Amino acid sequence: MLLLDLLLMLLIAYGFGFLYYGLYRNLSARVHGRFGPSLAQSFSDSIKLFVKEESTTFGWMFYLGPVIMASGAVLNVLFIPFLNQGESLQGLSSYGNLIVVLYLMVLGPLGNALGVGSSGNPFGVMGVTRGLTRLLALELPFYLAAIGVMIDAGSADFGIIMQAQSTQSNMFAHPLLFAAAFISFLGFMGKSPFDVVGAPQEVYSGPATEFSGKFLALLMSQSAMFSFAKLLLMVNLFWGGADHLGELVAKTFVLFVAATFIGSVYARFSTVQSVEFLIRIPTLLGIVGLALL
Amino acid sequence: MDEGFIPYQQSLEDEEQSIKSTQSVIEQAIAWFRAHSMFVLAYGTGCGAIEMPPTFTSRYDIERLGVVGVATPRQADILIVSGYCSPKTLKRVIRSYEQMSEPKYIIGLGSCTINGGMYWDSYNTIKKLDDFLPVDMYVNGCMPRPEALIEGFVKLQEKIRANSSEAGYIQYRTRYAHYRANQERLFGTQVQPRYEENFAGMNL
Amino acid sequence: MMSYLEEHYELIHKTPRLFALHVTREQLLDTLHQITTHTSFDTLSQLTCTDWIEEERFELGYMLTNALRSHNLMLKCSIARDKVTMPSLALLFAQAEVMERELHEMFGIGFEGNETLYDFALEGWCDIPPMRREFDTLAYVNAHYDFREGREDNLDVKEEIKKRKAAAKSAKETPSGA
Amino acid sequence: MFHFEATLLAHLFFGLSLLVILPLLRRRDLVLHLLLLLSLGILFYASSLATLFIGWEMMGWSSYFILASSARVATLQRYILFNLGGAFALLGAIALLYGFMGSLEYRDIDASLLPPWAMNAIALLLFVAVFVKSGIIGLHDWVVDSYSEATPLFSAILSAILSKAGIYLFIVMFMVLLKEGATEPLLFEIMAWLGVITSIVATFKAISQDEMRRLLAYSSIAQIGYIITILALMQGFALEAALYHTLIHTLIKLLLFMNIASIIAITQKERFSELGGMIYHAPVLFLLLVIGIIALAGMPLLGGFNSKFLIYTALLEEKRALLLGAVMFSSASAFLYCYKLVYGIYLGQRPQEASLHVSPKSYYLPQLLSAALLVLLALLPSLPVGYLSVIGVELGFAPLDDSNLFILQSAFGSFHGGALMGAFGVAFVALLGLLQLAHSKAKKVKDPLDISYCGEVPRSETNLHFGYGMGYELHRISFIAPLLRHHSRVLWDRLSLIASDFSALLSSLYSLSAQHVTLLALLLFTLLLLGGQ
Amino acid sequence: MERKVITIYHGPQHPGITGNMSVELDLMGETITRARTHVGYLHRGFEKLIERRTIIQAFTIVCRICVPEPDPNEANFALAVERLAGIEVSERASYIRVMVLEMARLGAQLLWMAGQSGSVGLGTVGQWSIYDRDLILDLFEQLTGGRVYHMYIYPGGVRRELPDGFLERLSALLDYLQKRLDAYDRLFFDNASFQKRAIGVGVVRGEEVLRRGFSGQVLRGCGFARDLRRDNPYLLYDQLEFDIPTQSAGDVYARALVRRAEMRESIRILRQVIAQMPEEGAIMQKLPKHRKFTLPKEDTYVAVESARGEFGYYMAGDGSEMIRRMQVKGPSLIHAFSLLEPLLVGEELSNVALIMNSLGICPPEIER
Repeated sequence: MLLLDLLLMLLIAYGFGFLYYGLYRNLSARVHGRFGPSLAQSFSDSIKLFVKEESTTFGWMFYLGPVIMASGAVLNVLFIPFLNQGESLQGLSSYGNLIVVLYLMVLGPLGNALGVGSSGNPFGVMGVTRGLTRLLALELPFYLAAIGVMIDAGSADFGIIMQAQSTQSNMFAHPLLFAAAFISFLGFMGKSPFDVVGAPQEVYSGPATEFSGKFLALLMSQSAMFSFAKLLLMVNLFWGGADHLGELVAKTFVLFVAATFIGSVYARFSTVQSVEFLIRIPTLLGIVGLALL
Repeated sequence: MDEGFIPYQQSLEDEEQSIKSTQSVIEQAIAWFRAHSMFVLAYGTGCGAIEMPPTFTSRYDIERLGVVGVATPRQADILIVSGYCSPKTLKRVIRSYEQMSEPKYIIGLGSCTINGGMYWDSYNTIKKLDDFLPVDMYVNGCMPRPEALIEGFVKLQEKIRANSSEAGYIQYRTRYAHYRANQERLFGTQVQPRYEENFAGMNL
Repeated sequence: MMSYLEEHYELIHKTPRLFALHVTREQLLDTLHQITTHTSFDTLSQLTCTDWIEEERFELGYMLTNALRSHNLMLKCSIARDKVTMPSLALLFAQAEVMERELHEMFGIGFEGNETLYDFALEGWCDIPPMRREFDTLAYVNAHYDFREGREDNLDVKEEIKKRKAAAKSAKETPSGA
Repeated sequence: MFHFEATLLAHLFFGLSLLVILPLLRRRDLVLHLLLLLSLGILFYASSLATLFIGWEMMGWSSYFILASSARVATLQRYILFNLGGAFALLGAIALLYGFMGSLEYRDIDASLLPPWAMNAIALLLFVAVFVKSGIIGLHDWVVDSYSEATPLFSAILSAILSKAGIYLFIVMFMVLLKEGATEPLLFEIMAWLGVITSIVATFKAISQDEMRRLLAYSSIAQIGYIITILALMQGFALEAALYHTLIHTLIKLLLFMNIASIIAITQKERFSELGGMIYHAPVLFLLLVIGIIALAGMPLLGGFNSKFLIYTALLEEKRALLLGAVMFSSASAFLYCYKLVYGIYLGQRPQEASLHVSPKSYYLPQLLSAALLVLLALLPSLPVGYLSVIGVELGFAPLDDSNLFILQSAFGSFHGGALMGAFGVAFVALLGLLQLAHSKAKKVKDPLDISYCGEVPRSETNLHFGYGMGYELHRISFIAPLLRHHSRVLWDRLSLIASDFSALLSSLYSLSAQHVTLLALLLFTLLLLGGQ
Repeated sequence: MERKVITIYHGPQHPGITGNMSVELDLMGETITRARTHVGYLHRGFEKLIERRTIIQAFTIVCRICVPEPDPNEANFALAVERLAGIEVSERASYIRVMVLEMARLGAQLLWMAGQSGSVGLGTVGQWSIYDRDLILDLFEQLTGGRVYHMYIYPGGVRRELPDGFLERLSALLDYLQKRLDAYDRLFFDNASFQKRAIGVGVVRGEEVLRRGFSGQVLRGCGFARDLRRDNPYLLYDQLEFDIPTQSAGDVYARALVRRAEMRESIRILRQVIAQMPEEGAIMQKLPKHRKFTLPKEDTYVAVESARGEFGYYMAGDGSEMIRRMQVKGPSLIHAFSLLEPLLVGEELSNVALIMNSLGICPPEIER
């Protein structure tokens, strides 16, 4: 039963991940004043990459990098409950908690970074370095917000955190913490202005520079699932989770659309600028939010 | 389709129907996905690069066909050689092409890739791209309009769905000696690393 | 500004805003120095070279312009085609470095004192410098590149014109005959 | 001698310090190492302050002599000066205690009798001793220098074991002997923040290092910073978190330093800018290092996460939100140096002239052992909790729950190590299988220079190794750049200048004329007389 | 061996490069310690080809020297030939030329905007501005038959009469663009994130800049109001009213603001052209027959202000129907070497594309 539940969760994350990715391309195309590709375009892309006839590798670590990355994303999906009640779609959330998930979010990228590094391509490593440098500032506001939420709920357990919001969601109870977390969340989603990691005009393609064929397909699939996991995390922490699948879709969709639109009207900050910005404004918001707790 | 430079394409189109019937369902599905998701490495070798932005942006919006620009050759399926190639550029183009993963296709954009075009008597541009690289689709004109480029993509889609054994990358593999000889003749001592040597073909 | 030039040099007025004067290779640096200090022509904007093969000389043109960008003065300096070195202006004008590098590659002119005379646009070129008149680009093309054979319906333009004229003539003749 | 209520604690620390015999693998300075082991035994099992001090001093001196074989004179001086300073502070604290208690025996000490000012003074002196030994920022110079100049094996000992002596001292003093003392809470508050500031600053300094062992030295300082922070909470679960982290940190640092020792043995190089691309030459070492850095980064799936989790939940339980935020910030920044370590050595481009030697096989044993333990701890995170809990009970704290070895419990939630490992394992295998079954064939690039390089072809002498540059951009970030400068080095240099000026002044006493000496003596005598009355 | 500095190439096959060229960068971290420009990927030997062509043959290829803005080449070519051959151009033809040049300038600025915004990852601006540029290209197509290459400004005048209602359509387009420019202000020029990226980056300043031969927005961005249309007027620019916008900061943002103002000035000039253009008049002088169209043995130099700076032609005739020597000097030659190389040192890698776009470096005119 649990196994079926887990598979269902993965399926939902995969499906909605790609749907949202398609939506993202479509919505930003509308902002650009054009039609954009079909909703399933990203899915077609990933299938096409899976069936490329060859994929270049630089050795076993390069091969394993995307696998670790994707495993990290799978774990993320499994350890975040989809719903705030009932037995189904809870996944392995009872075996972990928020702190575990916060760390799991970094596991995949670090694993992939090993693969990137083994290719010997300087652009890839520069992308990774940018990512890790940005990360140190990106996580701080998010951590502060998560700490506030945990202290407020008295637990790091997702179930309890969501229950604590049954009367008032954290977004309204702690608006400053939400603001801090939301700005970080934009960065986690790789949206402008915090999209410095794979900036094609600067570091070619960043960490993805050398990945081709099935590796790229795996990376694409995991990033779709991963972004769904991030949406879930935000919904669970600040919007009280969802009672049923419909509500979940609605909430994640709103969050996603907000991130997309914000992303399409900002220029990219350089690494230094993003770090400085994130340390100043959202971190201050987070600290004040914690002080008001 | 009676105009322009198309004999090679025409011959392919004739074969298309017969090939299609021999494909299995899975092969057809794979070919469909390949045809509807094309990652393009737009190498701005020459003037053709100027019509690329309109093609990819809101006026002509080629993303409707599933065509997306990517940054690195590793991720790309289609290489657009947009215009005349000097030998210096051609080396980089060949390098980029060899780094792409199969199946890979080349679109030669502009008359210069076909026969040297305006620069037929220039000492520093090549006259025939398909001597050095297997071109799957030529789009002629100087400049080819975005519509022509889109037409080229549509034709290429048909060609990809036909899954022909005449496809450029197969040609390049099987007739590598021929292409390599042409490249060496042009580049003299300053040759690129050998494609065959770079890929030992080891399966992990 | 003009008066100084008029006094000291044989100034050629090409247009109201474009002047030229001839200098020898030896005078060049000195003249440039004088002009840049005494007049407002203090910017090198272009370095040209024309190959007068029948007169066995290259004519180098140092295009100077003033800070207002309103007037241009060209210093022309002829050098023998076989003895092809010039003093470099890289110390006088930073931008001269790359211009000289280009002329070095295109004409094979050496510039004494310029350290950057390596490949500019061409990579590993070992033929005659291409902008010299004796370099025949068509011959080079024929030797190094293959042309695509024309289409089957490709028509020789001259033949076709002749044919059409003949056809028109005969058409003119036929109705008169009929 | 064993009449002491914290025997289990001593067992734990002495058990760890048995690793001192590591260098027996290389049979170098055998006697000194045994002496060091002896001194640690004396220190940990002491039952009187006098024995404790003797152990403390012996430890300092024996490690000084071991260090003397490889380090520069300046480093040695720095080492001995800082350690002497710490020892004097300890001596001062002991003397004060003796003054009030009249005995040096542990059992005679009753901290509740101490007046607050004395207690605070003792606490301050002890803090100095602890901070010097753990290299709190400002007092850390000797740590970095000595770690990087010791023999590779001794660096491992320094980091894995000797750095823990300060922690032991703190626990014994504040949680056992002076538990009843009325120490000003503000002192502990300051200590907590000092710990976390240390860890943040040391983390950034670690990122900007080019030398492997300096990076790890700063990393050690940062990790011990967490321990100091968490100990300052003076709570049972905090103690257990700290002990757990001590344990894990010992394992990790042993693994990492031994790994680096192997690399140094193979390449004779110590800098990231000179290393690179070792992965295909030494894949086993690479995997071991990866286990080490994943644990060091505190990722789930390896033991490092367990202690981090305990630290975080302990801080959460105390509602120390900002402190926790700072700890997590430092911990997130650590990813960068973790990656730099593995990239700089094993990934990226191989240097051109690489003459490689063979690594001593014996170096693998401790690495394999620690790696295995780290994996085991990840699977069974509650394994040491029982023991740590007993220590906690011994020191008068509430026991922890270790009913299920797979689950690490805390007041703020729990996690199941087996489930994490299992889920990851299944996902990993499934995805790997998927990748293997994919239609697409993996083609290995034969020439390592066949990289996407904007269409250009890198030459074999082109440097593509980003080992030095990684983290260089931190210098541009306005609030990190000041942290990377050598403030403390400047401070101590200036102090030493002042000291030498002062001693020059004193030395002039000897060259004074007879009248002046008489005059001074008279003055002193008068002062003494006045003071006596 | 110490390996602190890594070497990477920024181009030729790189999304952050302006055209087919490359910059070899030595990086310490992401800080550039040395930059070297490499060109030649686009060398076609134009000057050689023109030596083998008659004037009408050469006319068809000169526009191809610069792709984003081909018309200054045609204008230069025509002006030089006219000066050497002593041809006067009618007023109406001159107005049409000015119109074409300003439309081309507007198009080039819109294209620049796409590049500049793309270099900071603000793709939306590029999507919009390329669309708007396409509307200009549509008008060009009506006028000349070509979208990109127009081959329209021929020695002696222009090649074709204006189509019916062209000026009305142009005027309507200008109204539309005027509105769009406000939208670009909001999304791009006044966007705080772009300002943050652009202010203080790639600073060119000091009296020295005049001597080093810079032109265009580089000069105007650091306070020197130099514009050949005003300083050394050609065509009818001395009869038209327009301002030369300047900024003093000399950084990327200053150059962007200069371009923003220039787009408005172009619209202003175009409106004047529409209003003042004579209704009637010849557009083409009578020229000698193709094979008889010879140039005397003389030389001259003409220059026009392109969207990126001074674009000059040196032309020498030798009495035959071929041109003896035509040497092209685009603004990018100096900007890409003696300006860009030192300017990049000390900058971050992220700013390379930003600075290159801001200097408007266009490789085809560097190497021809």
